Amino acid sequence: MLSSNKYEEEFPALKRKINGHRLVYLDNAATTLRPKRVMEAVSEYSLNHHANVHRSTHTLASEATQMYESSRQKLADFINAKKEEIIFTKGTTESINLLAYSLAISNMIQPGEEILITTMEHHSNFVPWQQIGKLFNIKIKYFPVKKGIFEPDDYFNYITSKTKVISITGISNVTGQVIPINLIVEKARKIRNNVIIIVDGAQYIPHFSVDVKSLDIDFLAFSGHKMLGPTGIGVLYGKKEYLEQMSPFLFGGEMIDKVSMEDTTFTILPFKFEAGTPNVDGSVGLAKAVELLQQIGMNNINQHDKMLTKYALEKMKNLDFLEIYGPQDEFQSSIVSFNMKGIHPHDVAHLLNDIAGVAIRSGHHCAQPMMNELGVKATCRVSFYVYNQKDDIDILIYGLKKVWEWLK
Amino acid sequence: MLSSNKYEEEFPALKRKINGHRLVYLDNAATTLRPKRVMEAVSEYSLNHHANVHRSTHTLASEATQMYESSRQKLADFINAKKEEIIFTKGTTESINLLAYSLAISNMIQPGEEILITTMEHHSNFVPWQQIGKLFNIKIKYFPVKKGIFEPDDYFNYITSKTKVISITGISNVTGQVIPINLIVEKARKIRNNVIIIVDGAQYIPHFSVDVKSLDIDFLAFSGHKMLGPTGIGVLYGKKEYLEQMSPFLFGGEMIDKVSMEDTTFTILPFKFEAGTPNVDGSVGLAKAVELLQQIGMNNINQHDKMLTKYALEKMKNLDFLEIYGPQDEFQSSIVSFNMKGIHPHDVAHLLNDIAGVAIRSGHHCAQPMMNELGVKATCRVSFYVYNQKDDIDILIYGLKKVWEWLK
Amino acid sequence: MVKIGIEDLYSDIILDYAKNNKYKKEIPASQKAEGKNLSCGDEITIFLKVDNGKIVEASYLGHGCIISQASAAMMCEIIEGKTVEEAEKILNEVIKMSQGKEYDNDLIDGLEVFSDISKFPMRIKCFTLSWHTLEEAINNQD
Amino acid sequence: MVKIGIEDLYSDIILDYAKNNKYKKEIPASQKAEGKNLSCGDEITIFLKVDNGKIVEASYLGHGCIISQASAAMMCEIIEGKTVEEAEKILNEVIKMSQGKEYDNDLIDGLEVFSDISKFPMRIKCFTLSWHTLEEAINNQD
Ligand SMILES: Cc1ncc(COP(=O)(O)O)c(C=O)c1O
Ligand SMILES: Cc1ncc(COP(=O)(O)O)c(C=O)c1O
Repeated sequence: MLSSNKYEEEFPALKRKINGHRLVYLDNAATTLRPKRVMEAVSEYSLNHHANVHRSTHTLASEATQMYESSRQKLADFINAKKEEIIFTKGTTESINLLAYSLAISNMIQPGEEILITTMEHHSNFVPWQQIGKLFNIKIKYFPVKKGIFEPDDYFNYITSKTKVISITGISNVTGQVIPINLIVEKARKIRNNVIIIVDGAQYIPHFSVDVKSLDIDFLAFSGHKMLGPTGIGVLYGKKEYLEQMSPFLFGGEMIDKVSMEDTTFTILPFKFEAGTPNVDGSVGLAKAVELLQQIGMNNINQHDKMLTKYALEKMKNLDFLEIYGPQDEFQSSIVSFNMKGIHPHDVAHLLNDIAGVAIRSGHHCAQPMMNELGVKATCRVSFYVYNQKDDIDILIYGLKKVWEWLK
Repeated sequence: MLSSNKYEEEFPALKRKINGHRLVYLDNAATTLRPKRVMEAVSEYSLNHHANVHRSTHTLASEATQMYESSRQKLADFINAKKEEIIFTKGTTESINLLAYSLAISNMIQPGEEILITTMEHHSNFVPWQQIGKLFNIKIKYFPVKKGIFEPDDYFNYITSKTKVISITGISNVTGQVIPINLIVEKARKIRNNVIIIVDGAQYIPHFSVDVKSLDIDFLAFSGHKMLGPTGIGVLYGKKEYLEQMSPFLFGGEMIDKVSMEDTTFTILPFKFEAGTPNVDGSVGLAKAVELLQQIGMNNINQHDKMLTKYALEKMKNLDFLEIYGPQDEFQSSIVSFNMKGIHPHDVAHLLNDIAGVAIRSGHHCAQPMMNELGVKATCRVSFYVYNQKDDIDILIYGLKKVWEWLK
Repeated sequence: MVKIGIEDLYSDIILDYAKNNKYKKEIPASQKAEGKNLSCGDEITIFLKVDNGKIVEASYLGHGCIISQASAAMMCEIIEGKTVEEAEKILNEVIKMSQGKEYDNDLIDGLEVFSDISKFPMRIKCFTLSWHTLEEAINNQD
Repeated sequence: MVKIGIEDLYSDIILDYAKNNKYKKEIPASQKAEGKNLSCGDEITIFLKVDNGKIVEASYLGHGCIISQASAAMMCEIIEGKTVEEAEKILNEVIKMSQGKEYDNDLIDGLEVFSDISKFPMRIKCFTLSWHTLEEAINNQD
C-alpha cells in the first residue's frame, strides 16, 4: 500500500472539508475517488494527442490510436485476456445489456434453454435479462438468495442441463458477500460443460486479482469508475470463440467491413462491438488507474479491504442500535450494510455527512429484489477502498453514536 | 470569434510541431481539438466533486448530481429543449441505436409502415436502421443521393403516407452539403403530419444554431467530441410526448421505479433512458464546450465556416489535379472532399502530414453507400472549425502542390 | 449568505412533527393520491376530505425519512380548514420556497422551519413529496 | 534513433515498384487468396503457381495505396522461384520487421526499403496486407 499521506496527495478530494470535518469517504461501492495521475493522463491525451482513432493517417490520429490500443492491452493484461477479447463499453450496465441483446439476437439460446440469475443482483444484472427475456421469449430463472445470504449448495440445485447462461455477481453490492466463482464454474461445468458463465465484476474487479483464463469464465463486465478510473468507460471481456459467434449490438462507424443497401458485413474483434467514436479519454484514464492499482498491488488491496472490513464489523457489532446485514465473516469484503433501529437510512446518511463528514450511501442500492430478501426497504451502506484507514472507521463509529443520540 | 492567438492559448495541440511544421488541423469533421478550459472543468469535477449521482445524500453526491443536471440544463438551453428531453448517451451512434431499438420494441412502427433513410448517411445513421429493420421485420426505404448531391424534390417523392420515420443528416459528412431540414419538415408534415423526423446532428450541431422547437423535429442526435467536448458523451434530444411512449433501451440502475421478480416499471424522463452510472465527467466537459461555443457565438462560427469553405473551394478549384465532390456552392459547409487524380487518398493524407503538418482524413468516412454514389472507393477530406484560419488553407494548397509534384 | 446547519433541518420542531402520529391515518371515502420518491423508494398516500370546496380533514400514510414525514404532518395541519383554492396557493409558495425562489412568507406561516430546504438539494424531494401528492389528491376529486 | 523521413517511405524505388505492372495480373488456375484492409477498404488478390513445392509464378490484383502496391510487387519478385517453405520463412521475418522486432536481415534481401515501416504505425497494415494474403494463398492449396 501507499502510505496514507501519499493518498492525500494523490486524491485531492481527501483534503476537502465537509461542514468543517475532514471528508471520510465510505461510498466506494458506488464510485471511487479519482487520483490526480488519472486526470493528468486524460488531460495529456485530450489536449495534446486527441484525434479520431483507427481511420486517419495523420500524426495525432496515429498517436490517439496507439494510446487507445495500448489502453486495451493494459486492460487485457490486467485480467489475463487477449487484446481482442477486451471490448470498451461505457460501464458494467452497457456491458451486460450488450451481452443480453447480442446473445438473444444471435439465437445462442435455444427454445427450452434458460438463463439463471439471482435475487442478489444489482438491477444492471437483473433487469436486462428479465426484459430481454420478455422481449425475445427466453426463460429467466431466478435463484432466491434467502435472507440475503447466498448459499452455493442451494444454488447448484438451480443449474440443470437446460441452463444455457449463468449470470452472477462476484460480490454482492449490498452485503459485500464474496461469491465463490471458482466453485460455481467447477460445479456448473460438471452439470453442463458449455454453459455460458457471466460474472458481473463491478464490485469484484476493483478488489480482487482476476485471471479470466484460469478462472475459466466466459464473460466479465466491469466499470472504470469503481476502480479509480473515469465515468463513461467500462469493459466487457468475452472469450474469443463466443465473441466471434455473436452478432454486434450497436451498429455504426468503426465496426463495419462492407455496407451496401442490401446488407452489412461486420469486421473483426473487438471492433465489431465498438460502434461509433470510442471514449478514448476514458480508456486512457482507466489504463492509468489500472497502472496505479498494479503498483499498489491487488493482493495488498485485498488484504487492506479485509482488515478494514473486519475492524468495521467488530466495532459496529458493538453498537446495539444497529442491525447489520450480510455474512459478517471472512467472506465479506469491503462493504457493510446496516440500519439504525427505527431510523430511516436517509436521515442517518445525511446526519453522518453533516455531523462527521462521513459519506455513506443510503437507499436500495439498485438492488430491490435483494432488499425484499432482507425484508427492508432500504439500508445504509459503508464501503472501503485503498485510501481508507482505520481512523475513518473510528470517525464513522463516533458519527453513528452521535446520530443515534440525536434521533433515537 | 476569438482572435487567433487566443485559440493557440486555448488549444494546446495547435502549438504542436508535426515533422517540424506547425500543426494545421483539418480533420474537424472526424473530431475537434480540445480546449484547455474543457479539461480544467472535467478535472475540477473529477478530483474535487466526483461521486455517484442521484442516489446518495452526502455532500459530494449532491455536488455531482447538481453538476450533472446543470450540464443537462445547459444542453437543453443550447437547442431550446426541455431538460427532461435531453438524454445523455455516449455519442451520436448510441443515440441513433437507442432510437432504432426503442422505436422497434415499443411497436411504434406498424406493419406496412416504412422508415426512410438516404444513401448519403454516415454508417451510424444507416446500419442501425438496416439491421434493426431486418431484426424486427420493419421496411427500410433508401433514398438514393445520386452522384452524391441531395436533391430535395426527388427526396419528397419518397415520402408517402406509409412513411412513419424519416432519419436524415443535417450535413453530409462527406461533401459538407447542408440539408434543408426546415423545408423537409414542412413538406413531410404536409404528406403525413405525425411522421417522426429524426435529424443526425453530428455534423450540424457544431456549426449551426438550432432551435428544436421552431424547427419542429422530433429527435436530434449529436456527439460532444465534434464540438470541442470530450469523447464518450453525446445527446439524444426527443420530444417529451414520444419519449414518454417509448420503452427503455438499456436496462439497469438509475432508471427503475420498481423491480420485482415478475416485472419492472420504469421511472420518469430522462432517467428512463439513462441506465447505469452516467458519464458525469463527459457531461461537465460538454457543458463547458457549449459555453465556449456560445461565447464565440454560433452565428460567428457559421460565418467563419462559410468564409473558410468559400476560400478553400476557390483555391482548390484552381488545382487541376484535384477532383472535388459535393455542391461547391453556398450550401456547402466546412467540409471539402476531393481526390488527387490517380493517387490513393492515403498517400495524399500521409504526405500532407509529413511534408506540411496538415492533418486531413482519407478513407470512406464511414459512408460507403455515399462512396458508391460518388463512384469512388475513398476520398480525401478537409474540414474546418473555429480555430482554423485562411493561412491554414494556404498551407494546405502548398502541401497539395508538393504532393502532386512528388507523386504525379 | 447565512450558514444553514443541520441543526435547523433536524430541529426539535421537525423531529416532533415526524414522530407525531396525529395526521397519520386513513380517512375513509376521501379524495386520495399516492406519491413516490423514486430516488429512495419512499411512498406516501394523502387523504383529503373536501366539503363544499373546503378541506375539512387531511391525513397521510406511508413511510419515509424524517423530512418527508414531518413535511406531511405539517402540511396536513396547515391545510386543514383551508379552502382548496387557498391550499393551492400555499402549495405554489411552498414549491417556490423549495426551489430557492422568492415566495410569499405570509401565506406559508408555520413552515419557516423548512425555509432553507433549498440549501439541501438532495433532500428537496423528501420535503416536496407530500406537497406534490397533495396536488394530485386535489385533482383526484370525483 | 535515426530519424526516418517520409522520403524513405516514398522513395523512388518504392514509387517505381508501385507503378510497375509486371506482377499485376491474374494467373489462371492458381492458388489464390483475397485480402482486405478494413481500415481503408483496400483489397488485394494474390495468385501463386506452385509446382512441386516451389513458387514458379506469383502475381497480384487489386487497388490500394502506394505502400500496399509496392509491397505486393516486391513480394512477388522476391518469392518467385523460392520454395513455399522459404517463402514462409521470409514472411515470418517480414512480419517481425513490420512490428519493429528483430529479424533476420539476410532472409529478406531486397526489402530494406521497408525496414522502417514500423515507425509509421498507421501504414503498417498497408505494407503487410499482401504478406498476410500470401499466407492465406499458401494455405489455400487444394
Ligand atoms: C453525420 C455523422 N453521423 C454520425 C456520426 C457518428 O458519430 P460518433 O462516432 O460520435 O457516434 C458522425 C461522425 O463520425 C457523422 O459525421
Ligand atoms: C454489482 C454491480 N453491478 C453493476 C453495477 C452497475 O455499474 P455501472 O453503474 O457502472 O454500469 C454496479 C454498480 O452500481 C454494481 O455494484
